[in-house]
Amino acid sequence: MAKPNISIVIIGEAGQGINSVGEILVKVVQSYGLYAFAWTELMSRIRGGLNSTQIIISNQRARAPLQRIDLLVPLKEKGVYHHHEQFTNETMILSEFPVNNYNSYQIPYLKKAREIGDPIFANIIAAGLLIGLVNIPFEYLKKFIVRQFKTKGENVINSNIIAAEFGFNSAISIKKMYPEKFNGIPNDDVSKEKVIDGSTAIALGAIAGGVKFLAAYPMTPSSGVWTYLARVGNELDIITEQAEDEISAMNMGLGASYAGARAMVTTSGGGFDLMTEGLSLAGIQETPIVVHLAQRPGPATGLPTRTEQADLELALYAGHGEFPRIIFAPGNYEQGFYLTALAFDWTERFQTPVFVLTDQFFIDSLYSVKPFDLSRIKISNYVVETQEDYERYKLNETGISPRGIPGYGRGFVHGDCHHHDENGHISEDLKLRTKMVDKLMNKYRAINSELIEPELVGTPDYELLVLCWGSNYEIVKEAIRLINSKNISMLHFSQVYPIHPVTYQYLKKARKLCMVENNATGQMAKLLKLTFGINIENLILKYNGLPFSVEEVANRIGNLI
Amino acid sequence: MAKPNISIVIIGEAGQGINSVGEILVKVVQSYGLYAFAWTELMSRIRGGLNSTQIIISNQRARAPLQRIDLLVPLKEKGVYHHHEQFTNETMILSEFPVNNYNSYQIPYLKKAREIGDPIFANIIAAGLLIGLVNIPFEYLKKFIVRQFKTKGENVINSNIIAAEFGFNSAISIKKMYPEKFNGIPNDDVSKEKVIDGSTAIALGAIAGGVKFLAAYPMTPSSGVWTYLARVGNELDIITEQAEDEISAMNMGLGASYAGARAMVTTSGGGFDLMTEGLSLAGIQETPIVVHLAQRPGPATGLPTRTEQADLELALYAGHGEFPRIIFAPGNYEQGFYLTALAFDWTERFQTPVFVLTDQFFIDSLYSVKPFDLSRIKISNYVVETQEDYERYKLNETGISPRGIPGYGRGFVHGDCHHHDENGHISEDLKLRTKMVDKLMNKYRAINSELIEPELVGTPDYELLVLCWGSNYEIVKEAIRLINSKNISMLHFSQVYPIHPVTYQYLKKARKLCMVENNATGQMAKLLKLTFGINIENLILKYNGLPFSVEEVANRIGNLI
Amino acid sequence: MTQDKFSLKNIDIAWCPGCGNFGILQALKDALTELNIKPEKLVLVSGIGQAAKLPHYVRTNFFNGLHGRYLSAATAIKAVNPELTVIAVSGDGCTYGEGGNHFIHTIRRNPDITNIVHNNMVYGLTKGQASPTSQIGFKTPVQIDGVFELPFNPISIAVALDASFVARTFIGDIEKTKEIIKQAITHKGYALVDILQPCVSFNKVNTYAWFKEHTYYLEDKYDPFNRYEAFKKACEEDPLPLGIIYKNPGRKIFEDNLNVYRKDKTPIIWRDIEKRMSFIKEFFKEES
Amino acid sequence: MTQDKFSLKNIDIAWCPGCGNFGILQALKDALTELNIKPEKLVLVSGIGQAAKLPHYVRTNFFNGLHGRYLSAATAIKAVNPELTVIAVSGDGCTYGEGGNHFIHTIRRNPDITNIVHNNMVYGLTKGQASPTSQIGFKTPVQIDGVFELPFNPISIAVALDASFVARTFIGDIEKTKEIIKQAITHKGYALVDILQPCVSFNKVNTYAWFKEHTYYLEDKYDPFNRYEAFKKACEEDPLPLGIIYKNPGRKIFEDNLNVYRKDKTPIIWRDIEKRMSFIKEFFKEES
Ligand SMILES: Cc1ncc(C[n+]2csc(CCOP(=O)(O)OP(=O)(O)O)c2C)c(N)n1
Ligand SMILES: Cc1ncc(C[n+]2csc(CCOP(=O)(O)OP(=O)(O)O)c2C)c(N)n1
Ligand code: SF4
Ligand code: SF4
Ligand SMILES: [Mg+2]
Ligand SMILES: [Mg+2]
Repeated sequence: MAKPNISIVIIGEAGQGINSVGEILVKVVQSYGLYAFAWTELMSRIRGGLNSTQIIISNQRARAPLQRIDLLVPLKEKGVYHHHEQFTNETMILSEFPVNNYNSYQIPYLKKAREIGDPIFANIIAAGLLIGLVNIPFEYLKKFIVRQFKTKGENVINSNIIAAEFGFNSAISIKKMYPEKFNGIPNDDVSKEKVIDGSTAIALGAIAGGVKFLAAYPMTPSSGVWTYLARVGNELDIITEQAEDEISAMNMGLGASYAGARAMVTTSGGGFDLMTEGLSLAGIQETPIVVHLAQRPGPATGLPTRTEQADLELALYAGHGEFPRIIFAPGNYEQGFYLTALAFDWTERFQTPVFVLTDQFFIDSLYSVKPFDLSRIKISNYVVETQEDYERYKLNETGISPRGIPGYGRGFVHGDCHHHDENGHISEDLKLRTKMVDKLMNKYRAINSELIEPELVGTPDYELLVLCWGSNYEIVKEAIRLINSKNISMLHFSQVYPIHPVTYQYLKKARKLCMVENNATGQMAKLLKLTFGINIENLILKYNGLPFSVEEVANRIGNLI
Repeated sequence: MAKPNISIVIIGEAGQGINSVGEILVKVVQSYGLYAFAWTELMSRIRGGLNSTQIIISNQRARAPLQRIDLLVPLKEKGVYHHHEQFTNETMILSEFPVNNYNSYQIPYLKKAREIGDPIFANIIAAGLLIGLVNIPFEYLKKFIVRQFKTKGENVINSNIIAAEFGFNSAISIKKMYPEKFNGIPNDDVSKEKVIDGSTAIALGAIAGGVKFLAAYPMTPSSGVWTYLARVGNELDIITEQAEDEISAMNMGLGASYAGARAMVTTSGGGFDLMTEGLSLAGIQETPIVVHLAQRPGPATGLPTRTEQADLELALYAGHGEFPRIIFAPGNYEQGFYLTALAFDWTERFQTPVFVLTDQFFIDSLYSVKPFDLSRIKISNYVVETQEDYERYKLNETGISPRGIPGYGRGFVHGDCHHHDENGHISEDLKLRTKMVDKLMNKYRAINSELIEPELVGTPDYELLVLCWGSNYEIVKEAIRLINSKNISMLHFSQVYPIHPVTYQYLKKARKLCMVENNATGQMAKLLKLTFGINIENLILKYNGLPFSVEEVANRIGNLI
Repeated sequence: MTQDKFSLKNIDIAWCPGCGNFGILQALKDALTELNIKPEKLVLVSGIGQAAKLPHYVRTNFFNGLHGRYLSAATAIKAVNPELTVIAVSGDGCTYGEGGNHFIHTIRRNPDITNIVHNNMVYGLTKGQASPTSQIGFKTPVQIDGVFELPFNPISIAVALDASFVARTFIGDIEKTKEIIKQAITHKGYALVDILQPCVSFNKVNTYAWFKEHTYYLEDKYDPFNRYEAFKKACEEDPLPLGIIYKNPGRKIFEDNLNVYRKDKTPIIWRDIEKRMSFIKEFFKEES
Repeated sequence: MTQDKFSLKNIDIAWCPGCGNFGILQALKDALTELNIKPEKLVLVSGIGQAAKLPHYVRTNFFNGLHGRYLSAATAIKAVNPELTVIAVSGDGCTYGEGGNHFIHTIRRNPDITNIVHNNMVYGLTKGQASPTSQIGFKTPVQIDGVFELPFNPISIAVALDASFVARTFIGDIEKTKEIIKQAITHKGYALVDILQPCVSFNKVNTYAWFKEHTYYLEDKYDPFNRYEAFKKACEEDPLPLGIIYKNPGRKIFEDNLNVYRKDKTPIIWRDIEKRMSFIKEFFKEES
């Protein structure tokens, strides 16, 4: 029986270009008209070790890791059995190294690569081989190579093409002995899409949202957003600055924002810890700021290149004192784009910090999206020209005072970190203190009228409701599809704080609730309990640094029914 | 009718020594054999402004602010009406300045002080006056003055005595027109007690708990603990070091602890934000550390010299990633002492951070305590001599591996911030990752077998249960006593995390629940909801920077019945 | 001279009577007035401490941020709107203690801001602990045996960092301080003015008299452009030289280095973002 | 020579083949062996980065802490147990970027520790962003037009801070590096050894060949005790001088300044706390 998709894993050392094979494949496959998805798991090192990329090629939209491996390409001997727990009877290992007890076929990637001139060509050979195995015409790969290496000159292009051809031709002989299980049917709509990674989705969202200033300190997996904005900053009037540390990054962001530039910071857990005092400043000073917090496994340095969803509570409670905040956790790149753009709008509108919470899995995956719908992006101006009697913290019903910026108007703009009077001057008026705290808290009234509903996928007549948030969207959705039960639906939160009250109805209706999270303590389940008083007894947790696979979620959900 | 106590308020500028009047009175009154209590509210400035101290003198133990003012001593004209909302028909203002519409008596503090040689003597005059008004023999004050100024020489002592006498003599004439309402009956037991402030309680707890190293950066109201330890450090083998910032303070603390010194840091909200990455390091490195977090109103600089209880959630969730922690919040100085000592024991025993959560009200109050019972202090050694095959993170059932220190034994001690193997080396073994996370989380099993029960004050047959935590202990207790209803009891948490499971029984039994907290969002109520699924509908909150008064709590509880 | 433009009415200044901070406030307002700076186009940026309250006493815009972090905010404010005059002002503890890393790296960036440091060699607001500039032997409630850490010499470090303008003044001389502040403001690039300021409440050692006795003005012939001579001067500890100790006119400023200002001097806050939509559309037209 | 004492068996070193870090590891282990240091009495303290992984490759105790914060931990380890040899080691980003404030203030404290900085002028582990020591014009994925911030010169700053031992070496010469590390370890007080280290993966400018060409050894007659001469040397940028650039033998170390060690040299970790109970009892006997 033909499978709906094919799962390929390439494994090798850091420095062998494992994830560039993933990128080539996904882009070539997409240009041909099939859906493709890649995600990567890396060690925290520049050379050596063992990294792998999984590529899924499918006739349907594919955006989630699979447990099953159909084809394995080990570019390093120690990689041959590394994934053995994921092998099936049908797994085929396309290896240069001896393979015992599994279906295998011999391909001399490295030998041939060295012949062509550099062991690095092994990855192009692998790409050619795989393109051939999924029956994509060679010209798609060739076109990609020509485009990719056009700045590197003829020689480089030619060597790559030779390598690719070698791989492609090897596919022909393999196909004879390896019955095809996946039959790709190209689709024009797919080839019109665009392959992006998570950093690009967030960066484009920031661009659309009007970012003018980003300050950051390098930290995996958060730096990609910055790299993207640095590259296009000159063209798009965006200042990106490498700060000496995260504290400076945050305080630069707030300075820029105070002065009228839409500003963001991008960081990960440990760096964010250092920003939390600044977050508290943003709260009381009511200075807008977008925080992109890309999660990775902690505590401390933890597993720096892996994935986890364990900083939700950190985002929720970070910074001393009490002030409002908003947390988005996009489930896919479309949500990543629209929510990041919205984050810029909301932080200006509500004058309080807004988070975009992603993770390494979200950031480093690759798949194609339709062109984003720019008509959905609203750019409003929330800055007023000040009059002489301008007061930055004017009290009113909404808690949101008109925001001026220095040098625009005849008034003065006093951004202050103390308890202050309406004008922004230090105050020790304790009656006013209560009013000023209420002012901050009152913002929730306005925020609560705008919340984003969680998304129900599946029948409204569910018995088991599977909850998830952030980057688990596509995985859980696919798992539910796989289980294909008419009693099971998924509810996904892309705004994790504050939570839309309609959630209560969804939760109440379920006979059974279960939460899927990439952490050890069920942080979102706790937040739901706190918000709605509803206990979610079934937690499907994973915290070994890898994302869930579809089968894994499906099985663990299956155990509940 | 004689009142059970008398409430005195002294108000003046920063620099006038307002709180030293409080200190003198409390100490002299206690030496005479009456209970006394003082608390202070200060502006964040060194000179000028308006500060006040309330002193309560009583035949019963007094440790809580009162709304009512019986005697007001304004040492600054603008202070006369500052507390007018707290005046009763019987309030007497003992003022140098004209007073309209209230009972008053003229005392030329400043004029006389200047005559004696320095306006600063005004506060000794006030002390003499008040000592006289509560019928304490002058010799008690004199003795105090002689002791206090013995290093300053005869002249200073004499001038102070002259000032004190002038005040004391003024009392005689006042007493004729001001009918005595408080009749103090001295008690020998009281005079054997010792007046201390909150910093001293915590510092003595740290001393008893074996602190060897403290690093800090100055921050109100947390620095008093450090000042105390700095003063006695030479004698008691304690290193105290001023770090360049709180980040350094925390990382010094961890270095010292790793090397075998019991270590603590002391800070407040904004400084603690900067320590949170280090907290996360302590979590994964399993290095013991005691964090004294003295709360003050935020966000950011907020109201730096006032009080609040808004950093409970910060302590609960600070630091990225997931790791265990313990939070104590002492309700009085006895608890402060024993719990701080215990914090040192538990952080060594469970190898995870332990917090002592106080606040400005707790730190800056003054009252007497009985000598602490040192037989309750347990000093255990949790450090092992290492063997050659020593592994710092040896896996076992409890999650707690024997802890070695460098230079003690033949093994090597590897303190690491990554996901690591049992030996402390960086690891990317993802199966081990799950085990290592479980190891950390398993510590809660041991911790949970030791939790401190919340304290029930009042009848076990309550209908309304009034909950509180930390420094509200004495206030709520006194309010409950004042209401004197047989249906109302108080439940106080001195360990706020993890919460003892017996709490559930207490909560379930109540017909009505109410929580008293010094913050705007009911953080402890949220934590109880999260832990036990029980909603506490009645929140008595205050967040203007001042502690509750007894009457205020009593009235607001009264509104619930 | 009139300072109405920068003076606020009915303010309650939280400083102690006699404090050197008053002189700094005076010198700064005078300098601003004489330079004809528009209050609307000025931003004072400060941290936390007694010194850091200064912006609250001036009629202008301000960003009063966190203890130690004000230079980062100031750099960014200037970067997104170079038309503003940005003056960053705080205490020695805030700048050289908590903020030490930003001090270093701000000098490396060289934004066109003026940095006024009220150097009272003590932590005033927190009641008298040692600051990085406290002298050896200085006793405090927590340095009970006196300071032993080598004092931080902001001048020598700034010279070592090749800062573009480095000056020290003593607020006993408001007039000279004002003159140097004026030069610092007109200087293009990061300008440090470390002002010796007696704290009458917590520093009983480094008083007006002490500073008077332990300082001297650089001779007129002193050449502030020679880095090595400047370093020597900077290292002098007793007496402390006053004046402009070092100037490096060769350094390009941060804002001018930013690519967004290479062709177009319009502050980025005023630029519209219309081209972004076509950028995104184009992006989707390109092949993956 | 044998390094068995400090070598670990069967380890997988995470560095790139050809990286200068290997040489530093070698030089350090050789130095330790030649100095006859006991592995049990040694603690290596590091932060985060490629350089900071070094302690994992040495047979001894280590404290691997946070990015930028290792000097604080090292200072405290030495303070509570001065019998340990403490060597703090990390990268240029960790030490001069994130850790800049601790670098400054550790020099002010002058603990008796050795600070080895792998200076590859780049952020290796995070894949090639500029570090504070990156040269002007250095292009990276985020400094797309090249670095323009003035590079941080650790040597001149350390001299300005009057550090007690300041050296620079180039790991192209392992033997000389080892000799200088030995002197740094035996030196009493904070000793900085900034080691120029090619990063073969992310710094294609400052290669072995580049460093060879752009460095030279100080002449034998060079006098490292003269602070002004040292400052001049420190400021030389091309070629970069190698060797011990500055030594200040006059500085007392942190541990000796700590009152707890004035009379009694026993590390405080070994002192019992019995007298504390009588201290508390006495406290309660004194009148309030
Ligand atoms: C993160 C943080 N740590 C500590 C403090 C407490 N604090 C406020 S002002 C100050 C020191 C001020 O000293 P300095 O900067 O020299 O200013 P001065 O008061 O002497 O003018 C400190 C430590 C704080 N506000 N924030
Ligand atoms: C607080 C924090 N911010 C950022 C990081 C990410 N990070 C890890 S290593 C590194 C830079 C390392 O550069 P360097 O210290 O020069 O060491 P190298 O890798 O070049 O040897 C950074 C930024 C981190 N671990 N922690
Ligand atoms: S405490 Fe010192 S610095 Fe602060 S205002 Fe008073 S005298 Fe000035
Ligand atoms: S990335 Fe650079 S510094 Fe790191 S190991 Fe590789 S070559 Fe060495
Ligand atoms: Mg100061
Ligand atoms: Mg480096």
